[in-house]
Amino acid sequence: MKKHLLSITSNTEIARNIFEMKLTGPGTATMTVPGQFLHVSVGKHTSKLLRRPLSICDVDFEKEEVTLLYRAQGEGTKQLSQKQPGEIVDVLGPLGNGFFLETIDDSKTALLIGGGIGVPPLYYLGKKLREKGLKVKFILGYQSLEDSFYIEQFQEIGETIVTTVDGSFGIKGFVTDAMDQLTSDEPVIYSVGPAVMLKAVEQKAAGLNGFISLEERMGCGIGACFACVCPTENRQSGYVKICNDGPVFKMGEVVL
Amino acid sequence: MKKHLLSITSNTEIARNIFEMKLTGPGTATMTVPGQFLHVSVGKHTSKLLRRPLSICDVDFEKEEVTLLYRAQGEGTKQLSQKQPGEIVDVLGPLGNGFFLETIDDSKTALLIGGGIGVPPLYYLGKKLREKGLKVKFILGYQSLEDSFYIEQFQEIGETIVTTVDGSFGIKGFVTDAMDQLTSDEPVIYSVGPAVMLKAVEQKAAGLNGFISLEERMGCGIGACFACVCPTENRQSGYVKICNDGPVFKMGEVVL
Amino acid sequence: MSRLSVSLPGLNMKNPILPASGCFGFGKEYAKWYDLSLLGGITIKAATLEGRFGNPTPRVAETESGMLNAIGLQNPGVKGIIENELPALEPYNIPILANIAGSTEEEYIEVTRQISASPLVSAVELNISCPNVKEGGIQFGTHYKSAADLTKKVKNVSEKPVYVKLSPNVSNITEMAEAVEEAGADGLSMINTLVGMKLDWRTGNPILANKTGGLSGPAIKPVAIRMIYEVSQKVSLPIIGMGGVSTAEDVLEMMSAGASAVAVGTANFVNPYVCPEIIEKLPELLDEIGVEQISEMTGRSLRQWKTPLSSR
Amino acid sequence: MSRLSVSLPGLNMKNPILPASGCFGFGKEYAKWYDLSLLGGITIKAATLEGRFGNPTPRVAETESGMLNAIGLQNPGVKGIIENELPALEPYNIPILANIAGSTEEEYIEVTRQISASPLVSAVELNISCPNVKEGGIQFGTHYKSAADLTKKVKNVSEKPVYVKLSPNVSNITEMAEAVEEAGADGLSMINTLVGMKLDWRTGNPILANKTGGLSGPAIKPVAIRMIYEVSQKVSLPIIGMGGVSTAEDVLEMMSAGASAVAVGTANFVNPYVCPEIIEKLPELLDEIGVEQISEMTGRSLRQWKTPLSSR
Ligand SMILES: Cc1cc2nc3c(=O)[nH]c(=O)nc-3n(C[C@H](O)[C@H](O)[C@H](O)COP(=O)(O)OP(=O)(O)OC[C@H]3O[C@@H](n4cnc5c(N)ncnc54)[C@H](O)[C@@H]3O)c2cc1C
Ligand SMILES: Cc1cc2nc3c(=O)[nH]c(=O)nc-3n(C[C@H](O)[C@H](O)[C@H](O)COP(=O)(O)OP(=O)(O)OC[C@H]3O[C@@H](n4cnc5c(N)ncnc54)[C@H](O)[C@@H]3O)c2cc1C
Ligand SMILES: Cc1cc2nc3c(=O)[nH]c(=O)nc-3n(C[C@H](O)[C@H](O)[C@H](O)COP(=O)(O)O)c2cc1C
Ligand SMILES: Cc1cc2nc3c(=O)[nH]c(=O)nc-3n(C[C@H](O)[C@H](O)[C@H](O)COP(=O)(O)O)c2cc1C
Ligand code: FES
Ligand code: FES
Repeated sequence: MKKHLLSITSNTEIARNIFEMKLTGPGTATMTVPGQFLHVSVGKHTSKLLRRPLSICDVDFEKEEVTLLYRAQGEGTKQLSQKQPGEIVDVLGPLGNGFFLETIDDSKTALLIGGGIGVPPLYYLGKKLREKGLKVKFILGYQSLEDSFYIEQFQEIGETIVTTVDGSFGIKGFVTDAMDQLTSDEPVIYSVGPAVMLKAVEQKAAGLNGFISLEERMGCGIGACFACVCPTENRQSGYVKICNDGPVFKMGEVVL
Repeated sequence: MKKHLLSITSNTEIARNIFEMKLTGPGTATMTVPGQFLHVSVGKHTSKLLRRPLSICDVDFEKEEVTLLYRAQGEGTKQLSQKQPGEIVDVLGPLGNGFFLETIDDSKTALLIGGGIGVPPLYYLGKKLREKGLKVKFILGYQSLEDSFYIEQFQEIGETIVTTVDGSFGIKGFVTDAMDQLTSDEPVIYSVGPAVMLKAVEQKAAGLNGFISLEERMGCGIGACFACVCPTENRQSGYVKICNDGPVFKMGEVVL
Repeated sequence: MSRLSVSLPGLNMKNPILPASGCFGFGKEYAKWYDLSLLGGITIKAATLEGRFGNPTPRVAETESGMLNAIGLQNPGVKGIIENELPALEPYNIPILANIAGSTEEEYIEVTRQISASPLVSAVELNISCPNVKEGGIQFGTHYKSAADLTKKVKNVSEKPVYVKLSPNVSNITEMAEAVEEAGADGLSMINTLVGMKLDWRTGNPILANKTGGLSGPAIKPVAIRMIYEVSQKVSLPIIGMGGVSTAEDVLEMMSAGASAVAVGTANFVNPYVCPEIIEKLPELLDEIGVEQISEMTGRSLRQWKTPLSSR
Repeated sequence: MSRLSVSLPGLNMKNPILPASGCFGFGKEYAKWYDLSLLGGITIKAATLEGRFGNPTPRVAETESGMLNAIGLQNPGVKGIIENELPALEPYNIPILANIAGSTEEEYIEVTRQISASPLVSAVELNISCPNVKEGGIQFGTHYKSAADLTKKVKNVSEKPVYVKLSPNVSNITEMAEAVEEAGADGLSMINTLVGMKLDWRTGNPILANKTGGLSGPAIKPVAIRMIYEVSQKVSLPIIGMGGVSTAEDVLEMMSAGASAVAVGTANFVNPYVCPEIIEKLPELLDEIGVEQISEMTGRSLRQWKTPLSSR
């Protein structure tokens, strides 16, 4: 856990309000676990003090480059989207537990389900699972064609099914509408997206083995402020901290 | 009076903590009167909300370029000093009354006395007075050699005497220590600097015709907030607003 | 009725935006920047009975996302204002809210009597919350009995509706609001500045000659929103909201909290065009959330609130 | 005595910097980032008698140069803290200030009794100013009789010096400070957060599930400085200052206003290294102004203030 000052190599809009930011610096060498996140400072002089948690989407260790995909929505991410190559971004990380891949049976199919801006960490995860030898399938849900991104990149790793709410691309509907045909081969499920989606995925996938990644508004990002708790029945404390105990949890472990 | 979005053409340190910023844009065409100032925004997203008043130091109408010289001292000017060419700076102006040159007798010698970061407007003023045909002499006071700037530029316009507090350059002492030899030819005096210097200049120049330019912490910069008042005995209201009625006043007009 | 229009006692405004008292002088300076008739109204600078010079300088200091001021109610006195300042505003044909201050009850009453009689004044705003003068001002604003008494007396002489401007420097602003409602106020203005201070770390001296000053700007918006939200649940008076507003989004946030109109102060210094820019932007935002009349925004939070989920 | 050391009742600190309660957990998270023995001390998160889960999420919101929190005193309960959290801090050998909260007088008293008996606790900080719980907390902090009563009772059972943490959400903080001094407090901590709120302008809903929260960060520093300046003139208790401190310059400003030590809260979230970075910078700043001992800074503004001139 460290603070890194990384230099922007590119920061471009790849879909409506969706930006791909590539950052370089030696600190990237530690960013080996998919599902972990960086706690990104909006800038040194800005009135937006809090860092933004953004998932690691990919790391190129040779180039010492980490990729983040983010939606420029609120003020902080909008300010990030205006930064130019060469500017320095102050990040903490990698933070959180990430997806533990060690215990996963290599012969399984992994079904990676992402909604909206939950999609980015699945890219790095998919690559790592492939390296491990698993078959990887993606279900990616977007609002519309215009909001979709990284489809080709995902297709290079595995079969990729896209759903859009308005039907402008792929299957019309939600990610759960694309799950029926796939649950038969009992895959391991990895899902990242809004809480309501995760809940629906958990229901659909009842009985299956899987992991979800949660999000919550954060203060410290490192477990000290208790901003990002989530109730759980399994742990003695009665809660988990998403930043530190998560953001990844076993399906069914936390109360959504 | 307008808001202008000007583009930085250069922003370089020309002496210890002293920066020369050149800004370009059509708005510069209105910046014709020396002694006026621009009310400069530190930036769009910064927590430093208030604009900084900075004097017009020079204007190149062909290039549509205005020059500001400023000391990076507090947080706002430090942030300004980090800006890169191509970045946009939001300025209001030109504001204030400036030095009225119309009524000045061309046959006079003008003695321009500046202290520290009060020096910049004297450059533009000197040029305009020369254009009008006056002989121009400068007395410029700095802390030390390291803090001095623009000496060569001033020398191109007229005789330039430098004082430094530590004696590392020119006459050791204050600007008033260099005034003795010059007051004999009854020049018109223009003086810009800290209040304590202006007071000393007024005393030395008692009986002479002259103008001083004041500074004060400002809110609006346009006469609406009453932050920048200064008592005066000559006006009915009993006060002047430095941003709007000034920053230039006749010597003796305001209570320093 | 146009989409942005709001109607408060004495103030029929074509949009809910008016500059806050003390941040817009008497209007003439900003008239050089844009056409003031674009505004919903104007709050003019505090009037006292005699002219006042105010506090020594420095009178302003910068703080993170805010500023401190200790102007000290400088103004030419109520007569000067009526004779020399108000007439210049007539051509714009917008409601004028006259801010009133004083050191004693008598002074407040006399100023109200005179200024409320001006046909150019649409309503008065009783400033019992100025933190920058030794006498009067905030001392009325932090004790609810004095606030209520003063309100009653001012109401008695005022020919126009009376808005009481509340101080945030109190343990219980709702109590204060209820007291002045009970005393007959026609509306509330809230909030005035928080008392603050800044020292030069090098010398240890205060930046402001007056030592303390009033904190304004975006830094205080959360306090303003909370107070408006709380007060609007307990009183039925219309509220002119203010405190840190600098965008059209802030205006809708403040109206949602319970404000019927919104005053913009410090933001005028940051951007002299801020008021017309906000007014221009409002319809766009209303479209985005599918609201027809801006007046529907008032108190929306109270009417329909539920626990929000953080949503992607 | 080293140049940065300060000495307050129960707290012999090698420098005046300690993290503020609630912003540093129980220390172990930040121990992964740097050696905690660099700190002057640590204020741990509020302890209540039983463990509490706190408020629903979202618990934080961002504001201009500040943030709102409504954690709601989540903690494992005083026993859990004594058994599981405090021992981990022993190796750092720095003073621990234990923050104490409760819903009733009895709870405060019992928590104090238990935690002040721990040899690892150097002093207790009576949190009568938490704005985020329905019962206790701020209700003691806005009525000076209840504050004084509680202080007296807590003092009776405490084996360690008692600092009372004051709320800024009051009309008269000096009155409050005088009341708790009279009641036997050994020191003051100030300020806790200002009550604030933020709404989503699109929906009108509060961002925080708890609706209101406590405003902290640089936005509130001017309020903190003013209150410390005022209180330090009227009471002779040492003050642990806090509220928006994020740089070494801020520390010296706050000490000049009257603080004897300075706690850093929100800034830890912005930069986890902020405390050691401040500590490292302090001697440099003292050199710049020619001050030998940092303890000389305390109350400097009061001792030597004169009207400052704006100076180039
Ligand atoms: C572990 C984790 C990983 C994430 N990975 C990504 C990613 O790869 N790409 C991406 O675009 N987004 C991701 N998010 C969501 C992202 O953090 C928010 O969209 C972002 O913080 C919003 O900032 P803003 O400036 O746009 O919004 P603002 O409204 O200006 O934010 C105000 C405050 O609220 C917080 N906030 C607002 N919305 C959210 C949210 N949905 N989740 C958490 N905090 C929020 C902000 O961090 C900030 O503190 C992730 C969130 C978490 C918790
Ligand atoms: C009419 C006029 C013309 C000026 N021209 C120049 C110039 O050409 N070059 C130059 O370097 N400086 C000039 N100054 C002074 C310059 O405005 C201040 O040095 C600058 O505002 C300080 O900002 P900061 O960010 O460094 O300091 P900070 O301490 O961060 O400033 C905090 C606040 O105080 C104000 N402030 C601080 N010091 C001064 C001061 N001395 N005068 C006025 N406001 C102050 C700032 O504007 C800001 O609002 C001029 C001042 C005036 C009034
Ligand atoms: C420079 C200045 C002068 C002010 N003068 C007055 C005044 O004369 N009367 C008054 O009621 N409020 C006065 N105020 C308070 C504002 O009207 C407003 O209530 C406060 O600034 C909060 O709004 P803002 O954050 O938008 O500035 C003044 C504020 C500032 C910044
Ligand atoms: C997330 C968070 C949690 C807090 N929890 C507590 C607490 O448990 N007890 C307490 O006395 N103060 C608590 N505070 C208040 C801080 O200790 C401090 O008084 C306040 O935040 C002002 O300092 P700052 O601006 O440096 O953050 C909390 C503040 C924050 C931001
Ligand atoms: S964000 Fe602070 S504990 Fe998770
Ligand atoms: S700065 Fe506002 S009146 Fe001069």
